[in-house]
Amino acid sequence: MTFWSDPDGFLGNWLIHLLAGIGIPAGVAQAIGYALGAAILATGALLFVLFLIWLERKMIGRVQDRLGPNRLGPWGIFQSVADMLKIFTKEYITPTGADKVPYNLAPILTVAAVLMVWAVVPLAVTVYGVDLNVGLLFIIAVGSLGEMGILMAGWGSNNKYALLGAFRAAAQLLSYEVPMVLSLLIPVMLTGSLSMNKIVMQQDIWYVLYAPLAAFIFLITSIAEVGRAPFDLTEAESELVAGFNIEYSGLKFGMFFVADFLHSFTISLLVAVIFLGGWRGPGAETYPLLGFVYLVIKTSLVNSLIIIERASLPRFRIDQMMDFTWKVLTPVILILVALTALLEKTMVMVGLGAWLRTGIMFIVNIALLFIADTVVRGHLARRPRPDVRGKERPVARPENFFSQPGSGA
Amino acid sequence: MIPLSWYLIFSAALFCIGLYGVLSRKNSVAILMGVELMLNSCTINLLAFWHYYVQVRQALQMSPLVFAAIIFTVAAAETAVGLALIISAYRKRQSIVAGDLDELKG
Amino acid sequence: MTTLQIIFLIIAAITLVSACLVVMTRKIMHAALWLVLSLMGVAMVYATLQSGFYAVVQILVYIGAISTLIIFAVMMTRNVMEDVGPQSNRGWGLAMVGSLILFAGFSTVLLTWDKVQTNLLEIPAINGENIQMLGLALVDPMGFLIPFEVASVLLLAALVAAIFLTSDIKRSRS
Amino acid sequence: MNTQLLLWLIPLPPLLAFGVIVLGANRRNGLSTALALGGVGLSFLASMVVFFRVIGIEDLSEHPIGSAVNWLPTADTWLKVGVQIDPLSAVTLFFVAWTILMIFLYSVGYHNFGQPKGDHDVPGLPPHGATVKDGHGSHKVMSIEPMYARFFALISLFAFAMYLLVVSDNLLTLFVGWEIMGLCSYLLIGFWYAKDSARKAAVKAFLTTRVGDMFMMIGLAALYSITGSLSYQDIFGNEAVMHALATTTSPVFGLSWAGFIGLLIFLGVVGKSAQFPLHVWLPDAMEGPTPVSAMIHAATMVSAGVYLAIRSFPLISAGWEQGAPLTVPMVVLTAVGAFTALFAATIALAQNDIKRVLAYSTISQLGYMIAALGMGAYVAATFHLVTHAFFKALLFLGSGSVIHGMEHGVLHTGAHIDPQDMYNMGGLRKKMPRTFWTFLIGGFALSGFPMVTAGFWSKDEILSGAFNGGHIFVFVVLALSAFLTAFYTMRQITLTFLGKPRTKAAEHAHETPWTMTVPLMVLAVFAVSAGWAGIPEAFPGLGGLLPNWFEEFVGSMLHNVHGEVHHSLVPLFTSLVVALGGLLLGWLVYRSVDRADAADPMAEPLGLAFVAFKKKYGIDELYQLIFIRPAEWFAETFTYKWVDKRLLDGILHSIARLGILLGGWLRRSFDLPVINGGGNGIARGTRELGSAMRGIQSGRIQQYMIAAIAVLALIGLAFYYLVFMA
Repeated sequence: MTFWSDPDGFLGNWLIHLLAGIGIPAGVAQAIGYALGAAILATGALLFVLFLIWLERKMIGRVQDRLGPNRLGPWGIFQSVADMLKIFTKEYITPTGADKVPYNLAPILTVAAVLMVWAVVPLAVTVYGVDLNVGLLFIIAVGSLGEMGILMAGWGSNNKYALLGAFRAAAQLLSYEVPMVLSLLIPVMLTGSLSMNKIVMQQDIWYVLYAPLAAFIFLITSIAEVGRAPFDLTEAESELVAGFNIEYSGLKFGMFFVADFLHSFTISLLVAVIFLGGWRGPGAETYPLLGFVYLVIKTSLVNSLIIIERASLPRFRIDQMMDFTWKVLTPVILILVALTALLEKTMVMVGLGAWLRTGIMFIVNIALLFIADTVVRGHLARRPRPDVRGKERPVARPENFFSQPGSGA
Repeated sequence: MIPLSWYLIFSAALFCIGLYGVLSRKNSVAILMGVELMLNSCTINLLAFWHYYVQVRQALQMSPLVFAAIIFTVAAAETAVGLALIISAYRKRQSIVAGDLDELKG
Repeated sequence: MTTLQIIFLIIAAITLVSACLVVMTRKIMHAALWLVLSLMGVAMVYATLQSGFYAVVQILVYIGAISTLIIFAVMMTRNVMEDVGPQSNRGWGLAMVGSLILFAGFSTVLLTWDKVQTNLLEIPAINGENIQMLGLALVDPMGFLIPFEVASVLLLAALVAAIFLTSDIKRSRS
Repeated sequence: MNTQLLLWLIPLPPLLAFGVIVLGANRRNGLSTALALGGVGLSFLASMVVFFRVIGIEDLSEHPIGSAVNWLPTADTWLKVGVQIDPLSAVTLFFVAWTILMIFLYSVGYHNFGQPKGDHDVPGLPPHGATVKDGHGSHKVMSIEPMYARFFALISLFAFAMYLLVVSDNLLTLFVGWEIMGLCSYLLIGFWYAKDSARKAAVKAFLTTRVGDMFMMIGLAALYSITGSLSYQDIFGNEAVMHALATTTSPVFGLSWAGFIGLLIFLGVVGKSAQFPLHVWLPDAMEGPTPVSAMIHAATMVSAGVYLAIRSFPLISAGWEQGAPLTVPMVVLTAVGAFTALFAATIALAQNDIKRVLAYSTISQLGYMIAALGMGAYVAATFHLVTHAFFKALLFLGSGSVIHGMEHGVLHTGAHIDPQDMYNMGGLRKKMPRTFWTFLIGGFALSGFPMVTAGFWSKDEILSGAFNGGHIFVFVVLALSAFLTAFYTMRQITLTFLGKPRTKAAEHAHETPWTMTVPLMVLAVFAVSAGWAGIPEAFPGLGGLLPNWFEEFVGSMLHNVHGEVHHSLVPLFTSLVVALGGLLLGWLVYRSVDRADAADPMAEPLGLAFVAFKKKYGIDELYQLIFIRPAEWFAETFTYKWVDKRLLDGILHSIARLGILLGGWLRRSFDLPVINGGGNGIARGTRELGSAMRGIQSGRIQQYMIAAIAVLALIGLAFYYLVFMA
């Protein structure tokens, strides 16, 4: 069991032996080992956020045809470190009448919610926090903890706008949780278990090929869960002045900011694990770290997709957003789940090959997407749009022969 | 290695605290919280006995688990309807103090 | 006293204290938050009982949905965020005495009842919580299909009721 | 038509006439007259045919012709009812038929048939004349009787009753006829029911006859209960039955049953024929129209009584042989008859009303017949019955035409005098010659003018019967009453016809029309010729000329009593003296009366006696005192005031008061406190319980929960204790 074949186990044993050596009983050492592992994972993730912030600002700059931060350090890589230091030194201002407990607890809870997801994600064939057989469910449960944090923030800061922001955020998160959970049903159906490792193990054929529509919907709903880009109504500057984290300043605001970026990276990680096969790749089983590299690549791909999507799409209106989830996403995903369950069973009974089934399901998903699109488009067209155009005002035109209507081309 | 009685006593304590909450709190929502606690204590009991039976019978026991699932759904449904009632009562009466909502008085 | 017992006691202590606070605190919002903590404690107790699935479901259902709902309700039904006056009604003394008596009764019975004293040991995973089997049991007509369907109908009814009760905007207009 | 069928048919026509008149023709006088006369005429013809067929038969009394019909089922046998004709009923039928016919004819004229309707005639009052305007001014004329048809209906019913009585072969139908006659007498006496006196007289007549009928009924009942039948053949014709009746003694006064029943029946006769104790009704019966008085006092009613007495003679004389001492009933009959004869004769002396004189004379003549029967002079009594019917009917109709003439005069002069009072008359001989001569014949027949009139022969028979029978005292009494009869008859004739008219109305009296005087003449003929049928052989001179047909024809009825009758001249001589003396004296005394308001010449010689006679011995007042006033008192005060008002009402009122008291007490003691109280109590109790329990439902949910927990704890404790400890 060398470091390369089972880095996690190797390190673990090494640590335990070390502690045993200095007289700590095995149980305690085991506990310390677990704690140490958790600490490493958590801090690693948090520090990684700095790189994410930088990456995002660079890409958005590129999208907006500008350079992005490039002053501090080569290509501005120290910009985010500078921001971090700035935030550390900022003064904590707590609004009067703020509800101490929820006000202070909120940022902690939000970050904790995001970090807890990492516990379950299988980074490599042997490197994973814990192999819960209800891993996927754990992720969703932890997601709901995040909402709790937002609610506490909104409530604790004793500010009407914060409260409204919290309400909107909670409503959005709750609503989008439904399609997200349903979309996760399909991989669960295919793998037959909720445990993340099993899902990854099962993905000989990436599930994205099997159920592209489910993956797409999962992506959309996850972005909504985060509250990013098109769905970032919670801290929409133009309307609610940064939403629920108005009253926060200093590191608490930093925490929210970190949570935000980390969460976006986490969901891309989830997408990669569940739909893109996680660390699956050639040679991944033998060299766990190689699996880790595959995972990072896939995650960064999805992450960049999210960042580009954030830079390019305008913001939803609150009712459009709600309608979108309840009237479009939920029905589609319900139909999809039913369809896949039905077809999967029949095809297995018929005894088709894995690839054939994947192809068929791919086509079915695309067809369903197309149908849903046409239906929604038709419905929108038929919606009575209030005619807000004013009276036909004469357009200033030169009076000459050619400008007469009907004579020109 | 935790004796079953601990779990039962723990759930009994939780139940009594919930009960006290229900009986004494003025705010209707607090009453609902009390109810939540009591329901949870039941589920604890249930799972404790589930664990006990699996240990004793060395066989798979599904019914307690299904029962627990149903308790969860019932709790969710109950809270939803309860809160809806409280909110509509609040809209009508501008107060959700249990004592005030006593129109059914004899 | 094994570590598991110690952990259980700690969790129990946390849960019971937070439950007491849920019941005692004057501010309703704090009560809600303490409720979340106590539910978290209960989830941990499930974990000690080796029913991981229900621990997670507890978190998902209770904390994720129900507590949120309660907090929503608390926020909507508080006029100008003021928590004045004692939060427990006149009959709290009697209630206290009643619940204490009840608890005394329970504990005497449970302590004296010999059958209950056995220790709960580690149960092998195959007999334990088998989500697969649980799923099958839920939808197996010979098993628990009917209660499952009834529960779903109950949820639907609750959904419709809640929407109907609180959506007085449309009704008032019609 | 054999005799039996004819017999059945005799009573029928008057009944039919009555029915048709009442139901159909009571407004058309002409039709009702025709019907009544037709009905009576038919029965008259039938009875004449039957009479002339029967008189030829020898042994009629042993085998009377008749037939009977089953009428009432009495257990296994039937009560037979039928008709029968024997010598007694044949003779009675003869004179009844004639007198009824004559009365019907007479009443047509009497009620002024054909005259105009009265000006202000009211039904129920006698007609008061009508004013007729013709050539020379208006003058009053007699007006027709307003209830003309009703009168004829009633007398037809009367005729039917008489015929039924005569023709019937048993005592029951006799009694039926008897009662119908009683009814008709009541209706006819009270014909002018608007007159108060008429009404009273009718009631009086009915009630007094009722008294007699009641005893008679008892007699019939006794007879029927003993013999088991009522028909004449079974009783009178049957030796064994008669012997049994005669020998068995009845519980009353030791009389034999025959005697006792005979007496009871005789009491009925006394009532009907107005003998002494029950005679009061007859004079008052004059209130009715004259033809009715004639019918009642001459032809039918009274003679019916005597007919019954004669019919039941075998009962009365059961065990009596010719010449043997009289049986007790016979003694009673003789006493009552003789006394009534004298008594009525004396009263007749002092009467001024022409009809009342005749009424009392009828009573005395009936007394004669009863006395004769009482002494065993069976044939004499029957003979006198027949002759008396003729001349008394004649006298009554004569007095009717006199009154009719006087009313004519009253109408003419407009004077307000009583047309019936003899003192207002006088000198009518010239005004009403036909009436005068017929009335004279009748009067002489009544007083027994020797040789010529029938009355003489029959009265003489009775006197000789009395004398020969050895009843000297009775003979003397009868002779004295014969003298008095002759005297008051002559008084009546002289006062009304002889002398000068004492009032203006008498001057204007007018002869009655032919319809009224023809019956008088026919009756006058009979009043003379009837006597020749019964001239006794032993009569010096005329004895052998005509066979004494009546003697053997009616005598045959007494087939069991054949004592020979020795004849002596003394009764003959006395009757001559008595008759002629009475007449002469009467004429002498009353010749000089010339003023209407003159005192009666006999007043001061008789003095107090005359007053007694005038007041009719005060019998009416006596009865009034003895019977009527106590009865009224009994009815008015005793039953009404005491029993009804105080006793019964008292009882009822006290019961009512008691009831109210009880009700009030019950209400106070039981109803209010217990029931109301109870009810309210329950209501209050529930309300209090409800308000008490209200507290529980305080509306606060937590309170409910606490309660629940408490209960749970208790039950848990109890359960724990029970299950674990026990």
